[in-house]
Amino acid sequence: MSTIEIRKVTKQFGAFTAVKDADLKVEAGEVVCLLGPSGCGKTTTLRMIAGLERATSGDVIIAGQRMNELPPQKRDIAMVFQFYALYPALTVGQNIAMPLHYEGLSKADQDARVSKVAKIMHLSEVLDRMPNQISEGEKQRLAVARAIVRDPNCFLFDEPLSRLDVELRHSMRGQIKEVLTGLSKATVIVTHDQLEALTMASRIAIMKDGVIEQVGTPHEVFAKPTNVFVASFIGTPQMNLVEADLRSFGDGKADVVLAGQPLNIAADPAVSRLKPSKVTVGIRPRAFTTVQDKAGDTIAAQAELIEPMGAETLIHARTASGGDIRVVVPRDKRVKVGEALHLRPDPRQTHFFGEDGRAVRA
Amino acid sequence: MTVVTKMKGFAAATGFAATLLTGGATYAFADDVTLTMAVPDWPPTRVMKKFFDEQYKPASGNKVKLDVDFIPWPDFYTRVNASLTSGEQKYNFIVSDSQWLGAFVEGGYYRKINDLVDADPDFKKTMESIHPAVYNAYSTYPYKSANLYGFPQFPDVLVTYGRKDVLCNDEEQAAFKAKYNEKLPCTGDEISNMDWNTFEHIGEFFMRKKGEKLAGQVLDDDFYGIAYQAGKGYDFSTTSVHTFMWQHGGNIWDETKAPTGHAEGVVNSPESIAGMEHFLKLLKYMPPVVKTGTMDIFVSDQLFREGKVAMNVDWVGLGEASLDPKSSKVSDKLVFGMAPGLRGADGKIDHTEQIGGQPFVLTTWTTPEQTKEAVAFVKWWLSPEMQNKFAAAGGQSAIKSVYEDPKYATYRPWNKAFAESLDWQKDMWHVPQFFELLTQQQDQFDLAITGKQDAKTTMDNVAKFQEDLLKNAGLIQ
Amino acid sequence: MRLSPDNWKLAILVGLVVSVLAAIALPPHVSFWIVGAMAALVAAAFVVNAYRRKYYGGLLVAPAIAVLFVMNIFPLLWSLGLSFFAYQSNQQSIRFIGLANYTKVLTNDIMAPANWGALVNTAMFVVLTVTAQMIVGFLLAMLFAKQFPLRKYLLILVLTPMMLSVVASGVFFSYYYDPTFGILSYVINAITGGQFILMDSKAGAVTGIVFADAWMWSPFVMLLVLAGLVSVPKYLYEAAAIDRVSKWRQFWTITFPYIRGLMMLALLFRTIEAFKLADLVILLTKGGNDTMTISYHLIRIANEQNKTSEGAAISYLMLFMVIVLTNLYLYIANRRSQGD
Amino acid sequence: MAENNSIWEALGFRKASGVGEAGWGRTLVVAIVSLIYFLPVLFIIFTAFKPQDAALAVPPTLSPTSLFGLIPQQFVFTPTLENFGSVFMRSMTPGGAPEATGFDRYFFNSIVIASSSVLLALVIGTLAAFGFSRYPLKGNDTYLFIILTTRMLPAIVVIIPVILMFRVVGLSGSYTGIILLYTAFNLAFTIWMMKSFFDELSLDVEDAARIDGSSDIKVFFKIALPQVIAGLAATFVFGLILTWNEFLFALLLSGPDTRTVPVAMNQAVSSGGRGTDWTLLAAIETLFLIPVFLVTFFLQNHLLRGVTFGTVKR
Repeated sequence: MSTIEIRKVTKQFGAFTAVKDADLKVEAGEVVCLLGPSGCGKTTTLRMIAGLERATSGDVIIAGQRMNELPPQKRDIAMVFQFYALYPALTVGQNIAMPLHYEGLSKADQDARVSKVAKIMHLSEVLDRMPNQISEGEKQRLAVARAIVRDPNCFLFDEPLSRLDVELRHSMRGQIKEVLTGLSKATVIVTHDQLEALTMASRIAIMKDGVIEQVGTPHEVFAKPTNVFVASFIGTPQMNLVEADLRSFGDGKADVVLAGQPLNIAADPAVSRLKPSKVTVGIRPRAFTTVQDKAGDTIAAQAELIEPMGAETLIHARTASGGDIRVVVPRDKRVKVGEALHLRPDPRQTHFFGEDGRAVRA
Repeated sequence: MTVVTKMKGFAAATGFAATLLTGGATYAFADDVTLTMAVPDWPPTRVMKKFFDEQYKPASGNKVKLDVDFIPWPDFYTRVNASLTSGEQKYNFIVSDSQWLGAFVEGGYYRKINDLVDADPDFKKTMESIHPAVYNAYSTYPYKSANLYGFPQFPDVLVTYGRKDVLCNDEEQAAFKAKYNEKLPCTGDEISNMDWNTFEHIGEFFMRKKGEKLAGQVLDDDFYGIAYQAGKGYDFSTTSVHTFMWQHGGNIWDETKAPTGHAEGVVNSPESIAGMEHFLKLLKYMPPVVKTGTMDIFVSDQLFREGKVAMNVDWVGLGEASLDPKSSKVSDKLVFGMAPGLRGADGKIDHTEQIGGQPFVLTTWTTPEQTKEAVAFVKWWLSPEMQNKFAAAGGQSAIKSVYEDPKYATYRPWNKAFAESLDWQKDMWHVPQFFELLTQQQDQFDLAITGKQDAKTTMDNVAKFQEDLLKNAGLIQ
Repeated sequence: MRLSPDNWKLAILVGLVVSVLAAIALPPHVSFWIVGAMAALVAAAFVVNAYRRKYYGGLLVAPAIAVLFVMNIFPLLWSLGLSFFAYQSNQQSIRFIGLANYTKVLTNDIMAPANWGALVNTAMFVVLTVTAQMIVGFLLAMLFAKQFPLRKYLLILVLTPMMLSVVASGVFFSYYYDPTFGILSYVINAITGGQFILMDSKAGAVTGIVFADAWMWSPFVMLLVLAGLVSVPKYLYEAAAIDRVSKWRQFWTITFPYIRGLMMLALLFRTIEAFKLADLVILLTKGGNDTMTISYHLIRIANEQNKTSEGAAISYLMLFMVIVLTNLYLYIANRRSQGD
Repeated sequence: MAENNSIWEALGFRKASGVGEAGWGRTLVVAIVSLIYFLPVLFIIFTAFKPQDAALAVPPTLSPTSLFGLIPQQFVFTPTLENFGSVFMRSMTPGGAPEATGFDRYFFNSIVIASSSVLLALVIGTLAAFGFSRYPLKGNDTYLFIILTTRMLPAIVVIIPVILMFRVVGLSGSYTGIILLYTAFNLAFTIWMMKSFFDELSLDVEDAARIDGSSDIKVFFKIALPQVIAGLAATFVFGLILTWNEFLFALLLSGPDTRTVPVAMNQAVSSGGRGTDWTLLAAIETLFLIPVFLVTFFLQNHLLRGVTFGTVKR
C-alpha cells in the first residue's frame, strides 16, 4: 500500500521550530501539494518524509510503517529535487539507472527500464549526453525520469518546476500530472506556486510558519478557506479582506459597518453565534457585481486604477474611508477612472472571519 | 668560462659598494678595523669572543672590532663553503676543520701565512710554541709541509669518559678480577693505561639487562659497557677507524708520500684490515643504536650522560655537558683517562689517534691593514696568559708552556689526559679531495658497522676508490 | 626609428650599445649599475608599450616574470650552463666539455652506481611517501568531510604537523625511533620483551622515513581533498540516499569527480616535493641502510664536494624526470576531464 | 520513545540525521584519531615544559599531570617554564652568566621576512594570475608550466649563483634580498592557486561591469578581487607555512642580523659542545609554532572555502 502519513510531526532546529505538530495523510494515487510562502516549513516537512531530516517528535508513516528511525535508503521512496540533483559525472542514461543498482537487475533489464522511462520522458535522444549538456527542460524531465524508473512507496517532489520558464512549466505540469495519474502512488509535491498546486494536486495542504493551516481539495481551499491566511494566499487576484464591525445578525443576514458604510449582507448562519465584534469580511474580487445605485447591500467606492487582464478587467477601487477593494469585471464592462461604483458582494461567496482569524462557518 | 671569472671579478671590485649597501664589515677606515669571523656556535668560540671584547687592547691604537658570525655546528660547513666558493668574500677569519685546508687553499681562499711568520719574530716564536703534532695538523698543507695556514682555536683529542661509581665499585671490581684476572680500571691513570682488550672486557662485563644489578643497584633499563663513535655522518666513524688502523700498524693513504705513495695495498693492507676488524669487534658491546649506523659523537656522549654506558671514548670538546648536573646524570661520578690503545709485544701501549679540533685561518681578501691587526690578535690569543685563561674557562691549549704547567690539569678533570694524548696525535688528509675520500669511506664503514659487509671487502672498496680518485687527481702516479 | 617612450626596439638597441660600452670602458662595479639601468629602461619601454596597446596581460604578468627571472630562472639557466662545463666551485679553472658531465654521471664507474642507487631510492620514496600521503590525507579528509561539533578545533590539530619545521620534527622522530630512549622501542619492548630497533634494516629505515614524511605532509593532501569534499553539493548525497545508491558507488560517481582535480593538484605538488626529499633522510639515517636519495646525494656532490657542474648535470636529469612525470599527470588529468 | 530520543539527541547521538551532518558520535571518533595524529606534536610541546633531566627519561615521561592517578607516576613530569626563558637568555659559555641569545631578533626576523615575502608574492602573483586568466598570452600554458618548474629543482643547485648575485648587488645579509628570494619562491604556488580561482569566476559579472562603464582596473579591484578573498587567504596560509620553515636559503643568504628561527634552531641541535638540547629545541619549536598556528586557525574557514572555490560552482 503506497500511503504517507505524518502524525504530530515537529521539527526543531535549536530554538527555532520549523514544523509544528503537522498532520497529513496521503492515500495511494493521491497527489498532495504542500503549499506555502517560503520559509513556511513545507520543504522541511518533505525532507522529514524522505528521511533527510529527522523529526524531533511525531511519527512518519510510509506504507503503513513507522519510519522515523530509518535512513532515506530504507524508506523506498523516490524524490525529485528542486535543483534536480543530477549526478554531474554521469550521462543521462547512467543518471536514470542509478536507482536501479540497488535492485540488482541485470544489465539488460536495467537498459530496458531506462529506455522505457526515457521514452516516456522524451529523453531517448540525449541518453549519452552529460547533464551539463542538456537543456533545462530536459534536466527537469531527467530528474522525474530518475524518480519514476523504479516502483517506490511514494513520490516526493521538491519545487520541481521552479527553475523552468513559464511555458515549460505549463507543459511540464501536464506531463507530470499525466505520469503520476498512471502510477497510483502517494505523492507529495512541495511548491510555492498556487497555480501549480491547484492544477496538479488532488488535495492541497497550506502551511504557514510551520503549521498546516488547511488541507483540502483545490476546490475546498478556494471556496472554503479556514482562515484569513488561506483566504488571502489562495486565489488570484487576492481575496479582499476588509475589517468590519459586526453589529447584529438576523434572518440569515448580518448587519455590519464596513469601510464606514453600514451594510446588510447575507452571511453563513454560523455568524449568528458571534457577539457584536470586529470581524474580517472576505470577498473574492470576482464575487462582486456592480450595480447602478446604492443599496443596503452595496459598498460604495471609486475606481482608481484599471488593469485590463484580457478576458477580464481588474479594478482597484477606493472606499470613502480609504480602503482598497479589488474587483474583477468582465471585459465588456467599461469603467472609467474616478467613476463611482456600487459593489454588491455575492452572498454565497462572502466569508466571515472572527477576531481570531478563523472562518465562521457552519 | 668568462661568465664565472667575470662575475668573480665583479665581486672583488664591488667590495666597497657592496659594503656600503649592506652595512657589511669587510672594509674599514684607517683607525677603525673590523675583522669578520665565521665560527661554529659553541663555548670555545663564545669564550674567545668574550675575551676579545672584554680584554683585547690593540697595541696599534686602532679601534679593532671582532664581528663574529656564530653559525650552528650542523650547518657550519655548508654555510662556510657556500660563502667561500660563491665569492661572497665575507669573512676574514674562519674556524676550519683541519682537513678542509687543502680544498680551500687550492680554491684560493685561505691565506698562506709564511710571509707573516717570517716577518715577525714574535709571531714565529708563538707558532713554534705550538705542540708539533697540533702544528702539523692545524697549520700545514700539504700535511707536514712547510706551508703554513692556521692557528689553533680549539685543539681536541679523544679521551675516555668513565663512570667512577660503576668502575670503582668493590663488588664489580672483585667480579671483574675473578672473571678476567685483571684489575678493572678505576682511576684516571689506570684508564690511561688501559688497552683495547681491557676495554673490550669492560664492554662484555657491563652488558646488563633491565632488572639485573649494577654496582649493587637494580637497573630499571638496559645498561651497556662501552661506546665510541661509529656513525655515518661526517667523520663519525673515520676518526675511530683511523685510530685502530694506525695502532695495528696499518695506514691511511699518506699524502706526505705523494705522488709515489699508494692507497691500494696500504689502506687494505692486512694491518689496516686488522684495525678495521678490531674496531668492528667491539661494537657488539655497545648500545643498540650503533646497529642503525647513527651512533655519532653526540649520540654516544648523550648515552654516557644519561648513564647508559660505563665508558665512552669521545672528544674532550664535549666534556662540559657531562659536568653540568642539568644535562648529565653522571656529573658527580666522572673519571677521565686517555683513550685506550693497543698493547704491543713490549707491553707498551700505542695510543696513536686521529686528532680533532679546529684551527682558524685568514682569508686571502683580508686587506694588509686588517692582516696587521689580525696577526696582533692571533699573537695575543696564543699568548700563554690568554691560553691559560682560555683553558680555565673550558678551552684547550696546544701551547707547550700552557699544557705542561701543573695547574693546567686542575682546570678540568680531563686536562691531564688531554696533555698526555697530544704526543700521539696524527691527522688525516689535507688534500682538496678530502670530502670525496671521507664520504666514500664513511659510506663503506657504515656498511661494515651495520653488518652488511666484512672488514676486508670494506677496506678493499675504500682502497680501490681512493686509488682511482687520487690517480685521476694526479696525487698518485 | 621613432623616438618615443614605448619604442622598445629602440630601447633594446640603446640599452645594448650603452651596456657593452660601459662594460668595456668602465670598472665593473660602475658598469653593473649602468647595465641595470639599461635593463630597467628596456623594461619601462615594454611596460609603456604594453599599456598604450592595452596589452594588459603582459602588464599584469610582468612583475611576476621579472622577480622569477632574477631570482629563479636566471640561476636555473646559470646552472644549466654550468652543467656543460668542467667546473668545481672551489677551483678557479673552468672549461667547456659539452655533454661530458651527463655521460659521466650516468656511466662513469665511480660516480654512476651511487647516482643510480640514489635515483632508484628516490623513485621508491616518491612512490611510497606520495602514496602514503594520498591515502592518509584522503582518509583524514573523509573523517572531516561532514559537519560535526568541534570540527574546527579538531581540524587544526591535524593540520599542525605540516607547520613544524623539518629540523624539529626530524630530530624528534629520531628520538621516537631511538632504541634506548625512544617511545616506539619502549612500547614494543614492553610487549615483546625483546630489543626492538626500527632503523637497523633498510625496510625499517624506509618505514621510519616514510612514516615521518607522510605524517608531516598528509595534512596538505587532506586539506585539498577536504576542500573537494565539502564542495560536493549536499543534495547530490541526498538524492543518492533516496536512490539507494551504495556508499561505494556514491563515492565513485559523486564524490570522486569533485575531488579528482584537487587530488591531482596535491599529487603534483607532493611529487615535486618528494623528489626533493633530503632533510628527513639526513636527520634520520644520513643515507644509511641504503636510503640515500638523489637530493641528499646532490647536496653531497654540489655542496660538500663542490663538484658544481656534475651536480648541475644530475639535477637537470632529475628535473627532466620530474617534468616528464608531472606532464604525464597533467596529460592524464586533462584527458580524463575532457572525457567528462 | 520520543522522550528517549530527545535525550539521546541532546547528547548528539543521532542515527539518521541530515545527510551532510554528523553528531557527537563522529566528534568522538575524529577526536580520537586527531589526538593520535597530534601526539608527536603534543610530545614536543610537553618536552618544552620538561626539566632538562626528564627529557630523555626511560620510560618516557608523557604527561605533566597524573590525571588524578590515572597515569602512573613514572610517566609524569613536573612542568617548568625554564626552557622558554632559556630560548632568550642563557649562559653560552661554561659557568658564564646568562646572556641574550638573539632569539628575540630571530623571531622578529622570521615574522618580518615570512609575512612580507608572502604578502608581496600574493600581490605580484595575484596580478599575474589575473593576467594569465583573463588575458591569455600566446603559449599561456607553457609559461605556467615554466613557472612551476622553478619549484622542481633542489635549492642547493640554484643557490650558488644567487649568493654571487646578492654579493654583487649588495643584497647578501639584507632583508630585501631574502624577502625578494622568498617572494620568488612563493610565486609559483601563488600564481597557480590564484589563477584557478580567477578561472572559476563568472565572466558575465565582469562584462556587465564593463558595460556599466568600469575600467579594467576597477573591474579587477571592485569585481574580481572581492570574489577571491577566501582564495587569497588560503594561498596566504599555504605560502606562510612553506616560507615559515624554509631553511636552506635562510642559512646561506641571511646574515647574523637577518637570521631566521629555522636556522638558529640548530643551536639547540648541537650547541654548547654537545648533541641535541631536547628541551630547548622543543621550547623553540613550540614558540615558533604559535604564530603560524594562530594564523591558520583564524583563517581556517577561508582555507577550506578558498581551496574549494574551484569546484563549487559547476
